[in-house]
Amino acid sequence: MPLAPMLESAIKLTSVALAGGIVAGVALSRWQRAAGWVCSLALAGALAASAWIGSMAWETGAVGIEFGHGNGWPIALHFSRLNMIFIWLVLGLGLAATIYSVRYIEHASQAPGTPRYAALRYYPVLMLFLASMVAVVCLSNLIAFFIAWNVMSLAGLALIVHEYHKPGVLRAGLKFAAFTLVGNAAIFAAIMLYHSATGSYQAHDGALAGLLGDGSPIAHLVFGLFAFGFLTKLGIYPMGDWLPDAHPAAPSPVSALLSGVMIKLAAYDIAHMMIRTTDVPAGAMMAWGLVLAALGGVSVLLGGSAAAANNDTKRLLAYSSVAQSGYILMCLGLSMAFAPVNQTLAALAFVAGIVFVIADAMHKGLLFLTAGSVLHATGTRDLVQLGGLGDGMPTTTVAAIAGALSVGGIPLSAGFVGKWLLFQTLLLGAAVTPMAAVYLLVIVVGSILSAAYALKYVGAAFLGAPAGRIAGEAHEVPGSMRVPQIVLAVGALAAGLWPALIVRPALQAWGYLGAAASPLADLRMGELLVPLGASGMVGGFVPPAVLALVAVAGLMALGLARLAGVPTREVPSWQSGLALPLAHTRLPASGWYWPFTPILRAAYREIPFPWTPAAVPVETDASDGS
Amino acid sequence: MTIASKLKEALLCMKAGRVTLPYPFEPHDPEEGFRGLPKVDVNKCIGCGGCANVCPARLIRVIDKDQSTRVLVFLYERCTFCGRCAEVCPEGAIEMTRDFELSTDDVHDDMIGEYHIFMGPCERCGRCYRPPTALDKLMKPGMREDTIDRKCPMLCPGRTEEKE
Amino acid sequence: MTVETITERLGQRVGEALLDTRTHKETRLYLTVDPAAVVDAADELFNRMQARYVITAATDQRRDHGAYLITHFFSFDADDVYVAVHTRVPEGNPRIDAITPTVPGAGWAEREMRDVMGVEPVGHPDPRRLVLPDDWPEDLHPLRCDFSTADSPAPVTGMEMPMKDIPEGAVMVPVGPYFPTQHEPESFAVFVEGETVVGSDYRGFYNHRGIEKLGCSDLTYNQIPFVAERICGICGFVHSCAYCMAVEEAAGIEVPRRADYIRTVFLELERLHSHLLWTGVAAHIIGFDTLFMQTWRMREPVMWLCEKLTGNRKTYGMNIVGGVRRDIPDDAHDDIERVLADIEREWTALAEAVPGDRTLMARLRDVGYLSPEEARNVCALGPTARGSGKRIDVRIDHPYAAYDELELSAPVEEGGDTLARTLVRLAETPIAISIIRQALARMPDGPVRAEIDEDISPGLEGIAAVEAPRGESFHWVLTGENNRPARWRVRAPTYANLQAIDAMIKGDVLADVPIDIGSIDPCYSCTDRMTVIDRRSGQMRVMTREEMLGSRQTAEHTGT
Amino acid sequence: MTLSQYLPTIGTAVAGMVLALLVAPLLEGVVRKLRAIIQSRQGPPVTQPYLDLLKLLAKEDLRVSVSPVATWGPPLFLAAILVAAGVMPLGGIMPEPAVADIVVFIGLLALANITLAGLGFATGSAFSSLGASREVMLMLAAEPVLFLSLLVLALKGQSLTFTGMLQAPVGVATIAAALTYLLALQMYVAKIPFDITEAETELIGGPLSELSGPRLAMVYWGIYAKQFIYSSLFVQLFVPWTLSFIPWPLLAVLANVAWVFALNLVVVGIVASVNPRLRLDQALRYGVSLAAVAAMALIYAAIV
Amino acid sequence: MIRDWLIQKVLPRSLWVYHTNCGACNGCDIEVLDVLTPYYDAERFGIKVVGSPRHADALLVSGPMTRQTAPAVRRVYEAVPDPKVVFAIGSCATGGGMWHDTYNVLGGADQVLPVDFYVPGCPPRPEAILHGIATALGLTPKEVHALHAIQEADEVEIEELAEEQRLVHERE
Repeated sequence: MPLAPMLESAIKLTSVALAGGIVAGVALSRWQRAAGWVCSLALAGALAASAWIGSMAWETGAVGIEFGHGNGWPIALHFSRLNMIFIWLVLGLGLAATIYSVRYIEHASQAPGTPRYAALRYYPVLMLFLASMVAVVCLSNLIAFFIAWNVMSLAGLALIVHEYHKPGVLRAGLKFAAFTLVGNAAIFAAIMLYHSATGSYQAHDGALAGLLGDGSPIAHLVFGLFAFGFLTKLGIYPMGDWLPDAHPAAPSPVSALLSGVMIKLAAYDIAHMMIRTTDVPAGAMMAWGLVLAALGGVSVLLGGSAAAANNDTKRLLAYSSVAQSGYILMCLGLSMAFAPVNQTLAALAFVAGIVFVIADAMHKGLLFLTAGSVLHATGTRDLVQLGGLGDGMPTTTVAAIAGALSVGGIPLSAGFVGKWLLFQTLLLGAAVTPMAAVYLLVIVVGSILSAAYALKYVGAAFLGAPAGRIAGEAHEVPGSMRVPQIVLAVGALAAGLWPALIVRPALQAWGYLGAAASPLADLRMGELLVPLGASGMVGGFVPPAVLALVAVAGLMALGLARLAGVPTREVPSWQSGLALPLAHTRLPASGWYWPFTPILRAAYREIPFPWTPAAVPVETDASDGS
Repeated sequence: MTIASKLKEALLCMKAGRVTLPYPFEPHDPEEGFRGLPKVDVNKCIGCGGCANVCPARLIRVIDKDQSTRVLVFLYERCTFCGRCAEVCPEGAIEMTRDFELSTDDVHDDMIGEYHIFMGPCERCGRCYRPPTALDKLMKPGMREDTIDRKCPMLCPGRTEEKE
Repeated sequence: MTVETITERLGQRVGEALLDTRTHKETRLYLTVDPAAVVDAADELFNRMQARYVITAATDQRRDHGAYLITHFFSFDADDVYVAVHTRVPEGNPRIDAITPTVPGAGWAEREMRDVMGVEPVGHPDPRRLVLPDDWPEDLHPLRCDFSTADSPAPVTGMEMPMKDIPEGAVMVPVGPYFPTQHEPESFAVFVEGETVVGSDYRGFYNHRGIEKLGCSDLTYNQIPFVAERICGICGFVHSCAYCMAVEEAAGIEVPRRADYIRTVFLELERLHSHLLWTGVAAHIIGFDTLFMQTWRMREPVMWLCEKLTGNRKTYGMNIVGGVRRDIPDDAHDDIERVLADIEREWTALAEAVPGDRTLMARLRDVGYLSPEEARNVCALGPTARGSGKRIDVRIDHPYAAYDELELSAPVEEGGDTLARTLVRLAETPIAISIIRQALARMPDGPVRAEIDEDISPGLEGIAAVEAPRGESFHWVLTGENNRPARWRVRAPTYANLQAIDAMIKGDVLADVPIDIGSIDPCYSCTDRMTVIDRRSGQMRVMTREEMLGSRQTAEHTGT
Repeated sequence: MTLSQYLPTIGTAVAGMVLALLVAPLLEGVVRKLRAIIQSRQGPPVTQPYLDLLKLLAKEDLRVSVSPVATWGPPLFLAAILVAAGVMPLGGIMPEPAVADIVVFIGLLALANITLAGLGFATGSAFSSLGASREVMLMLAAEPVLFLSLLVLALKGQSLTFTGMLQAPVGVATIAAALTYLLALQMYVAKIPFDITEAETELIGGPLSELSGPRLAMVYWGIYAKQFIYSSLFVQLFVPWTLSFIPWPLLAVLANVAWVFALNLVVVGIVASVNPRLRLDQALRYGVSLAAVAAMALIYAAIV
Repeated sequence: MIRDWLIQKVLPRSLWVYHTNCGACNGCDIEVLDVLTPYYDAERFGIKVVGSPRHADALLVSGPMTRQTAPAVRRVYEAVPDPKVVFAIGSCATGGGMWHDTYNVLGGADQVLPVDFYVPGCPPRPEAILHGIATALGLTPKEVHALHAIQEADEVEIEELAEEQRLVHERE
């Protein structure tokens, strides 16, 4: 069977599934649970169909197709290894979030004060949101892209203000709308300028980088405007300041999608339009790349600081998204900067960026879902009031620990793989530009900050003693909410133990963008080896071997511990001889990380938003916990 | 300069050398005059009970078992080793020994002193007293004629209270 | 200010309410005022005449006078005058106006009065239980005469001391009753935000052993010195000495001069070992174990010396009413001088090294600040007061024993922080050595103990104060019948100094709390009691734990 | 690469782990003896830490929390530290290919710290949680110094693997890095004046305050092993020439261990004996200033 | 088996103590601390004072048991992992001292805790404390025993006190 018809059928299948999802969402809006399951089914179908597309894209590197030649409005779609990764992320995380939504939205819409019709529009909009994201990735015409981009933004807005009856939600929505408007305006202007400069609405891979080649001021302007628009979406400080407000406002599965995939689409656009390996002037590319990387670095530090100082589960995670976006941008910026001078290095940076994208989609999606489960079980996002959920919610706790390990960049997790690659890049990059040393400094601090906030999220919410009645009575969420968490947790850990799972696709995606030799040795043992550098090897990491060593050491430790076979006894915690209620001696999350807290808190300055002054309050909806 | 001053401190500290005593492998006895466990020489004791009256810890029990036997029970478990008993004892029967290694696994059985003293009953107050001479002893358990018109004998416990 | 001027000014202020005036040796003034005028009198003395508040004592005189005798003591340090303001509260209505709103330092004393005597301080800002254990029934007051020492009422529940509420966002760190830096049980509840102290509460008196009760009914005059010295295991000599001096003053007993000198020697030896001990403990608190080991190594010969001279390492068993029990033989002078010389040599090296030690200074400087005003309000004593610039020292202000014939000075630091209190102690140690040398050199011959032939008649009063290593130890004895005191009141210096803790630790961080507390050299067994007085009493909400838990739950329900 | 190629590395790693496990308590014992000497006393026998650990293995295990973090934390803590010991060179020996480079090495040590902090939070008393919070704060102060000083070597050697770093030429930057490492060593091993997390007189032991028996033994063992690792790393990376001329590997390992003991006696032991514990903010200030020096060294290394 | 061996052979050489004051005057506490200092150096026997009862093998209890401390002391005891040993240090802890009968004192430490070993003294010399620990660990023999003396009384018959009678002697 020739490629084109096969591709066409596959695309049609995917589109039908997605459209079916939207229709089903509307048609079944009265029967929410059914709507949720049907939409999940549709998404599963779309995922399967997209796998078929993917297999074709993967073979050739990239495939394109154009529909509707006849009607004068041709729709050109292209599927490359790179954008397939994003499509799968959108559909995969979308499926997880939709399954999660079934019980979550049902429960949330039962909360007092919820408008009756609030739930009705959830699934259609959600499906529209996912479909538009797929469209954003695969539309190659800039106008079509822009329309899909705006549909995505609007659907996102609708989802953010889904619970608009709650205080602060509308303001968050407004802030998102305002920032998006500015960002999208920039993108629109950029598209128009791009058209005037090139006479085309087609944005092929590396188009913008290519534009820089002529060195005209207009090219820099286009580049800058695009960058501004994408960074706004990516959540990079300061233009991405909508993010910390919008995430707490949105329902948790939506937060998972916003953070997990929507903001990543900006990364896709940066990766796909701005990175080019051939025929580009080194100076302009390197300058732009380093600027973007620097902006990423700022976000890494500020986002990490703000997250470590925050006491609202979802806000903390939102700030963490700012930081993770920073890492992604730093990688992509470095890739851009190195592309003209050292393609191997650019490849390494690019792979790191894509690994970050995948890892963050998994662990951030996962963490937002766990935050949703906590909200579901306790009705609060306030870390000061939470604590000790581990006893009542074991699955969610384990999933949250897995997510936290990954977001904290602890070895043998997906998040660590990205950081490890970034370290390799920067170390080699220092030979290209001393700026790399500064970035090294940034990510050293950023890594510790990420470990700090990850620990804070898990520690304050799940470990220790319950702070109060609400936390003490928490119970596990229903199975349909647990399964997505488990799947994502397994994914985050598996990718850390066998990095080839995520590194190989990223490498292959690069393989079609650039042509240089792979910066990594073969990944047969699941190992990561960077066989460059003066001494033959820049870095080496064999996660399975390290895991084996941890297992051996752990067995040694346990063997010692079990040597004497001592009995255990459960006792109350030691309170200097007093018998105090546990809540009295529980260190509230607000007291963590003294004396850094004030500095950390002051680091991230919110962009003043003129409408209502109040930020989204920490939700203490204690109506009930069931 | 901080490092230098710290090193100087370390040297200053080491100047004294090791001072650890070899106790308990070699004895390290207290000086003369140390007040350890008080022991009663029953043969000197006249059973006046003055010690019981001055003891701040109130650990000396005077029990008249019968009209001729006075038992002094020292509950050493709560002794504060102040030496007041030895100080007021008119006969010097109580000696503050230098015993301080008093640790035991059973304080109630080991840290007790029980001293049996033979007395004569005072005709006046009916309580025991210690006849001052051997001759007097022979007259037990009767009365002392020569005391009928006088105050209670000097050594009768009723008298000792304001003596200290 | 002489006793005459004090009497005159008080007379002007309270007029007819000044019922009776007695003086003793021009240094003791005993006044009796009407209960209604007691706050005015306290205000006149403390706020106008700038006297220092000492303590309040409550005595059960229902049998003789049908009333409770409440006595507030004040001191004019510059003029060597102690003033006792007696008030008789009728037994039918055991209530008296609290002086705490006027004299903040009286907070604990009046709470204690309520606990042990059942006299209600009306208008007290913080009338919580202070001394008695949590399981003690509300209506039983152990110092009343109809309560027998050995009575131990059945435990009742629900009497736990209500705790201050924990500030929002703070955590309660229970520093005690069992905490590594506290060698005695007592419970500070330190509220910290992050690690910054935002408040504290106090529950002490775990060590309450009923000593004053023993001394008020059970024991004879000469049994009490042995009880008194066990008020405190570090400054025991101070207490037995002060008690004996109070009885001697009440009964008019002339103590042989040699005994005075011997007492002085031991008081200073005690200060010497106590300051060495403190330096070690403070070093241990901030993790400087080598300094701890070295100072205690320097201290050990003093203990051996004391054991040789007194028969007990703690100088226990030396004092008795009328003098001391053992003489210091002339051949012991060499031993003493050898020990002193060793300590002086090593101490000089240490005292020189301390200010140059930057890490040590970093831990001591600018923490535990106690302002001079605060120090006066809580009536801080000893090195704690002298570290805040208050030059008070009983040895100089109210000379006793042989101090009137010896040369000494009281070092003062203005800093008010932990460092200042440390420097005061560092400077006092060589002075103590010098005093011992002077006393040994000038010691007269003669007996060491006065013969007491007559019984001590009841109804006499005696006040004695001794400068303990931690500050003024104050004893007041009211003689009684049967060779026993009717009332014996002890106020150890830590009783006053502890009330400064809340102010000292606020704003510091948790890591500084142990050394802040340590810097007053607290002796809880001396104090036998404790709680931090709250100067913001107006705003303070006192809740029981149950109430507190309840209110937290309500707060959660209403979503605040 | 195939499995068989990694076998020598894994074999040496296991040997290194066992060595760290066995030698670390002796190191602690020797330091205790030194402290005793400075304190004018006899002190415990050098084998005392072994006795302490063995004794703890026989003590009852009191559980405050049934959380998996509390249960699995101590073995994970010890395991992470031991693996770090396994993947670093010993006696100048580092078989290729390495299974972990310094990023993983530091990640493993961070895992240990995070585990200890998580353990503190899991038990939930005020003391252990405050200790846990301090642990993370100290990490924030100490880890950059460690990371940056190692990165200087990595930059000079153009490699993040230990083998590559050993080839870094000596220069101003590497000497500065060595100095900062040495000055920060006390922070890494969390000895006085930086034993802020486990401060007994402030937090009754911080995260350790609720542990007993075997789980306490594992944590102590890990702490002792950490002391060995950090000292050994200094010897390996900053003064490798003191080992490289020794022809016999076993002798080189012995020399390495001897170096570690010397370093602990001369630096760690003495500093710990003559200093009081710093307050958290003071320690952080110290760490940050060292980190600034290390950062300057790194940038200097990148530019020159 | 291994555990028994460890407890019998290793524990005595690594005794970690937690010091608990139940209302003492400080005298004993200072002497307990003194035992750690250079002249006596208890650490040479592996004795270490720990800050958390969870780490302790032995409790050193000093002072009379006051009503307020009793519940707290019980909690300390509960917080110590087995096997554990309790030492009563000083006359107050062994028998209640001079406050044995006051209203706020319950008596000696054995009124609240199962005391294994007593070290009388007021305060016990550091040597006495060391001796007590050494005796408990089986290093030195116990040196005290009940004193029971009867006056040599010529011709008077002596009635031996029955054992139980002796114990009843007014030890309220």
